[in-house]
Amino acid sequence: MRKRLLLFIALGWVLLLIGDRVDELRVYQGASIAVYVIAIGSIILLTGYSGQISLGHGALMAFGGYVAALCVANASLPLWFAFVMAALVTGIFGGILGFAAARLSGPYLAGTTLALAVGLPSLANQFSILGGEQGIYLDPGLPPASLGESFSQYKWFFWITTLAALITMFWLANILQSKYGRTWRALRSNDVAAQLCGVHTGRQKVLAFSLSSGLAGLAGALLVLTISTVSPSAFPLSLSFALVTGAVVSGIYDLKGVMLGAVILVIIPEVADSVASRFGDSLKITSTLPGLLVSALLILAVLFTPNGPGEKLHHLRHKRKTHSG
Amino acid sequence: MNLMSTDTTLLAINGLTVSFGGLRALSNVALEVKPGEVVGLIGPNGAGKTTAFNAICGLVKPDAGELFLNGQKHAWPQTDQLTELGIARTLQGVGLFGDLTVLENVMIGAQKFSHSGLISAAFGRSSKDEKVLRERAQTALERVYATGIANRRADTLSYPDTKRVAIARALVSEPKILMLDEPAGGLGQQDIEWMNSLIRNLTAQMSVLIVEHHMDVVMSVCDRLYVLNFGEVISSGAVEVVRRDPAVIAAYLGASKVNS
Amino acid sequence: MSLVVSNLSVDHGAIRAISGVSFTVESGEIAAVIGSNGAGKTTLLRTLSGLKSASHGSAQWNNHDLFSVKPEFNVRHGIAHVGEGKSVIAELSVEENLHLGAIWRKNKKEMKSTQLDVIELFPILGERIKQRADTLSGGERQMLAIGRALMAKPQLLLLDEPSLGLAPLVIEQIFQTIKSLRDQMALTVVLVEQNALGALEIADTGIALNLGKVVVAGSAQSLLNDPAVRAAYLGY
Amino acid sequence: MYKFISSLLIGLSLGAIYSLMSISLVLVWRSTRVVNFAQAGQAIVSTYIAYEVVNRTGSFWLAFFVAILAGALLCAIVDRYFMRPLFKRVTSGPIVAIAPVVATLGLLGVLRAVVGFVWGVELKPIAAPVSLDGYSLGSEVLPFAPYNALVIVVVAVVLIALSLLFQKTNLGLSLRASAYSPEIARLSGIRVNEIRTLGWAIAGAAGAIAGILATPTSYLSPNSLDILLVFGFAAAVIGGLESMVGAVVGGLVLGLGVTFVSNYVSTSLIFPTAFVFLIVILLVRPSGIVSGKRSRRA
Amino acid sequence: AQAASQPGITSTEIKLGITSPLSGKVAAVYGKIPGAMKAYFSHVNDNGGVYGRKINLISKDDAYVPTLAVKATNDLIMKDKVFAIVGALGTANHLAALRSANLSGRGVPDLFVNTGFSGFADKAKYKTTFAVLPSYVMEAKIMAKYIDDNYKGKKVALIVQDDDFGLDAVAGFATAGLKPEVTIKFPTGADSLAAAQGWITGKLKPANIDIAIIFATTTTSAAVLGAAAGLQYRPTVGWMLGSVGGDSNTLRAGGVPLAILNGAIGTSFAPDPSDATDEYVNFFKGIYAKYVPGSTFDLTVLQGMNSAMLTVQALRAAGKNPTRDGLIKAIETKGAKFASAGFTPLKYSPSSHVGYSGYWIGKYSATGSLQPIDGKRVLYTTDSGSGPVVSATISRAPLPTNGLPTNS
Ligand SMILES: Nc1ncnc2c1ncn2[C@@H]1O[C@H](COP(=O)(O)OP(=O)(O)OP(=O)(O)O)[C@@H](O)[C@H]1O
Ligand SMILES: Nc1ncnc2c1ncn2[C@@H]1O[C@H](COP(=O)(O)OP(=O)(O)OP(=O)(O)O)[C@@H](O)[C@H]1O
Ligand SMILES: [Mg+2]
Ligand SMILES: [Mg+2]
Repeated sequence: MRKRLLLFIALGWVLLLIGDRVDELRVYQGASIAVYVIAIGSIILLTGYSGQISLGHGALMAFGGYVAALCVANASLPLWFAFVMAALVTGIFGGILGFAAARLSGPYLAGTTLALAVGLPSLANQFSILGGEQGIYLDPGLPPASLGESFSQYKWFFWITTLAALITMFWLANILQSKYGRTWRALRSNDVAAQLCGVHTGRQKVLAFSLSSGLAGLAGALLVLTISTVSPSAFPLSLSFALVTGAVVSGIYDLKGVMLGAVILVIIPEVADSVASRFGDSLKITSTLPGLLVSALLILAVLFTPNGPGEKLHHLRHKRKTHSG
Repeated sequence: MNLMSTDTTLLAINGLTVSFGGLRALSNVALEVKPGEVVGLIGPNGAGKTTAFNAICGLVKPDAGELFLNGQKHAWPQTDQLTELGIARTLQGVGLFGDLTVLENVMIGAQKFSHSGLISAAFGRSSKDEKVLRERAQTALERVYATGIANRRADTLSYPDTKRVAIARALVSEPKILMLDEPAGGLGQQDIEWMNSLIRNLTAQMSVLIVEHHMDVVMSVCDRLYVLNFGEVISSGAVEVVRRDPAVIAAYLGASKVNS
Repeated sequence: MSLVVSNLSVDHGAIRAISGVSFTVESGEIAAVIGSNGAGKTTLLRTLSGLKSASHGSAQWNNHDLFSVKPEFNVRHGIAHVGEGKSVIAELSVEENLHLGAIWRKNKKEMKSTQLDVIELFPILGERIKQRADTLSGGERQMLAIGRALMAKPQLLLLDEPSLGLAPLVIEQIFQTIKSLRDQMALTVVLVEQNALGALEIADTGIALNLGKVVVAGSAQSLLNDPAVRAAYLGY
Repeated sequence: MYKFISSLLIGLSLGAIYSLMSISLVLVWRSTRVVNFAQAGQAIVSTYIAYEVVNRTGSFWLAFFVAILAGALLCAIVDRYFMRPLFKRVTSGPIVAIAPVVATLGLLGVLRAVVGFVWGVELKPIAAPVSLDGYSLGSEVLPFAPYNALVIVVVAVVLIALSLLFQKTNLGLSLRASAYSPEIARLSGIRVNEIRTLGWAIAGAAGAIAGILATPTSYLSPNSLDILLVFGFAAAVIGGLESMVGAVVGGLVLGLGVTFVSNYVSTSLIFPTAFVFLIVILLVRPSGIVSGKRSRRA
Repeated sequence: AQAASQPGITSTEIKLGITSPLSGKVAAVYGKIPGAMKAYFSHVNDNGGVYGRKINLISKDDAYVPTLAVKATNDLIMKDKVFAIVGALGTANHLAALRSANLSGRGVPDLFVNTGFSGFADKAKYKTTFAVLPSYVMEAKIMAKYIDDNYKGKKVALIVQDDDFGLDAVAGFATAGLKPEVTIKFPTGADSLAAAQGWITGKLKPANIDIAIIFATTTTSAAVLGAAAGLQYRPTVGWMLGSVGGDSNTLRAGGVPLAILNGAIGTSFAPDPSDATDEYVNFFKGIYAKYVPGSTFDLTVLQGMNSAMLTVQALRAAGKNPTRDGLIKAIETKGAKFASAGFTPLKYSPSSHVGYSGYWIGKYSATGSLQPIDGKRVLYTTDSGSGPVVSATISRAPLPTNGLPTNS
């Protein structure tokens, strides 16, 4: 554990240095990556470990985003506290949902969470405090003056999101390696046997769902920070699907891959853009390309590295060893 | 170990009745397990043996019947409370967690000895707890001679090894009552003999309730037998008595087994 | 008319589960294949029915090359395989499981009469006929699995540990059934068994496998008398 | 009274369309244990093909049958060249449970993109083959037109045909057996791969029917069936995923529920209603209203 | 020489950027805007550009998702280094982009935002942003005024999408003191024919509505009008359509029998895209057919080209060596005089970034074109606050020769 802590601190240091050396656009992308890291981590916890499928994590992110924005806009709470609240309240909300979720398996859960993803954002228009389609402005404030004049807003976001990502990944890695992670894997594989071992499967599933929701809520709050605004359309169904894609690309079972998944999610629109502009911006191409890329990637990932790049690498290394040996 | 000192029954059930829709799987079944005893539950296929286990383990809901633990009346337990009550059980199918390692499988069985919470786990503070679990798991694996496979994934094991691990996973919770559902099923002769001696050795620390079709095993490890047929106890008592009971021979053993 | 297996080798990835196995089972005989856990018995049967592909060697049944077609067509050549571990479809009813066995035969009437025969053999299946197979007890499922195979009216029956988890009386019945299938219907049976004693008692020939190789083969009686076999597989 | 009757009729017509999509999802589930999210994609492709046919020949019914064929063929191809390799490759690990979900989601995206590329994103109409003008009851015109009657008749026919197919024929048994246990099915002489592909083709045909019947009352665009997919899936889940009747019941329950809430409570509660419906039904019956008996656990 | 230091400006080129939904659900409706703008810019470029510089419009997809809009806007500013953003689309999207990318703080001109959300004209908050469309609030107020003038006391129903402009409209009607008998709010996507049938049979009919206002996107208008056709239903006075959902080309594609539109009241600030007597329409149509052959010319295209024409005038007004500040000043000082297809005056001034300030009200013909009532185009202007609605006279400048502005 001590080793992991040191590793994360070192990683943070490296990221800090990188943040100082790249331009503002990259810094912004870095912040997005950090957000996705947390969101994908929440899917890995839920699906890879406890075996529950969620197609509605985008909606949970929205939930967290609104909580944070309300905290800042209405209660003028400090930013960090808003994030903590986002994680907590979404976690509690997820726990309540989890009671339903714990009783459902596979496709039933997929269906329910899908309905959540479609239904929840439209609720935002029901309550005027949520600001309708325009949403609510989340005033991120200015970076502390002590960081200097030239310290840009996006760098500030980058610091916040990266720090949050590092801390949550540290916690998550620890939890997944502890008896909790083991228990979730066990009940995913055989829930009767797990019960006989003294595992309260319902409670554990709810716990996993709740934790995962909390993480999603935090990711949502951070996402809202990077765009300064929370509105229903920022959390479309495609976001939920993208998160699943990211998790599959990362290796659904493997926290180490989250960086890759997150980077890819950020890069895809970029690639789509540049390819589309090469083909002269025809509406037919621009309208189909981004969807095509995400989908194709998803398909390639399940076909070729179903258990993540980690496994693939492991195999390659293994092969090389047996070849040379 | 002091738990054998009382003379009360460890486990008793009375008037257990279970039905599935129109099918009455168990009717008015009674049985007892005393400290240090190995009690066999035998009977034809479909007689209701596993169902009786399931009722005790909270996996089916009885229509009627009472349960006594240590002489005290107790509600039919929730499945996940069994280990706390000192009961552990193996499944008729093996039921290991396929993508966990053997050690992890057994550590799950030892969960009740871990008290660290989520927060301390998050901060990586549960390592002491983990160590306790690991040591206990290792000890349990030693008892079934399976330390060598501790780091293998459970779904890569040979069949006899899975049986060992399943027993280790049950043993690790230090039960007072161990329920084994067909422990010898599918094993070869040598492994069966090994299983026999293991079960006999266990009685120093616990009572065993066993369902088994392998008569050699039943005869050599059990102190007493209950015979179920069509959900009813048709015979019970000492092994030697039961095996000669004509009703048992007719319903279950068949003529050829009587003299072997 | 015989099952001829020659020089058969089968691999599971890097593991060679069957290596250079040859034997012949004459038509109308029961061949008991015994061996400890992991000896390769199941692999042998799965290869014969085509579920697993062989690495080397051949297997012929009455001049039909077992490896030349997919497993679903081997059934049409009279070869039925009952897999290890209660191979029934849990979600279907008992009746549907039975129908399944005869599904490739188009004659419905014949199917009905075969079903009656099977139920006569295993009366409990008649009682549970509308129940879903996953409500059956372990033993009941095993009977259903054999019943399903018999529905195909096979000539060659590949049975993988039919006695697994059955009550002694039923085991005896099943072995007797197998015997009578041979005697009355001239069925050829390859019987894979952990229960070596029971299997050899009804078998004509015996084949003992160890680590994928044939260690002893011969008449069942000779195996029963072989001290090495007795020590290793019979336990006395 | 008029309000009640018309809500009822609207709910039924809406439910009938949900049911169709739901049936096609249930079909794939039953024949391969896959929830086919790509169904909306497959249906959209076949519906665009129908659109082309209508445009060129003017015949809705020709287009209808072409769409069915196209849907069946496309689904068969998807199974043969996409799902089958997938199942071959993905055999272990936690991904197994979600791989089909993920793969069909991916496929949905690809099919949508293809459609967008070929036909563009502009909305396209398909004219109804029979009148969309409501029947009248006395002086009132009901929200129920010959076209709605047609849809309901088609749903009924599809339902009956498929139920008979599944429950009464060997093909139906083969389909179910192949889904539950390919190996045992093979050992029983069933050509599992072909049968599964056939199962997909049948589902594709049903999905194509859903697509083309849903379009005359709305319009066609690469995304136009997405909401239908969500509601169809919800209906299938409510119905228990296993049974055709469940799918229809689920569809009708959802159609009626949504309509009544929208007409009597608030129009803006449509999605939340559907969600709450789903949750409540699943809490009461975690495997749907028309589910088989719970299987034993040990 | 000065101008060389301006981002996006070289001696031969002016780089502009636009973000819009080129993919996703609304691409069908709004995806055409960049193409329309480019068509007009190509025309200008082929005729010498703006003071010798060609306009290069870089278009990015935001899929109507705020996060992507922020990303796309950042890309435009930091990677492509455009001189200005023009014609950005989608309220929530552009709000996010504007705030996160801090267009105002960076001084990036953000011209002619393509939404009717009134907040974009808030000069105090968004120094560099210029609205162009009249706001939804204005539209609602004007509709209310028209009803008050012509159908006082009639029962009105309001069908609005439960999102930005729907709720803006609700607010506008409230400001104008119009109390709808029935208000139907529905979530985006829940606008199927069946749902619309329910609104009619469950709400409009029982309440005996005289005027039903559909203030929603075209797909919703299509659903409602389609349902009405099937039910042979018509509010006693008739339908009234908001400008967003009132494009008959799109309605036709949605399967609406145009006959049902006949006599419906509609609003617009621009001419009807099928109005063959309008010089702007004819000109834009010709250009569009030349540069984007095969695509239908509709209201969205018209608006896109119109914004492009305003952009060219703004660039010209900023002078031979334009700067970002200069551009903003130029619109503030000269923008109200720009030639454009819009009939209502542009309200640009040093103190206002409001664009068109009103609508004309017409009726749909049997072929779906919006025509002045009794041959007279009646204009109304107002503001997005509590100001009054007043009738106005047309103040449209004539089309510059060959559609090429010569202002400076
Ligand atoms: N969930 C259930 N639903 C319906 N019937 C059931 C269920 N569980 C068990 N049964 C029936 O109850 C009877 C008893 O089954 P049980 O599994 O207890 O038998 P068993 O004695 O363990 O048999 P075996 O030795 O073959 O394992 C059987 O006839 C079985 O079909
Ligand atoms: N799918 C598989 N993948 C890898 N190895 C396998 C697989 N199936 C069997 N093996 C290996 O092949 C060998 C033979 O196995 P097989 O199942 O044929 O033995 P068996 O004689 O049937 O044993 P048992 O009596 O336990 O059923 C064993 O070493 C086993 O571990
Ligand atoms: Mg049993
Ligand atoms: Mg075997």
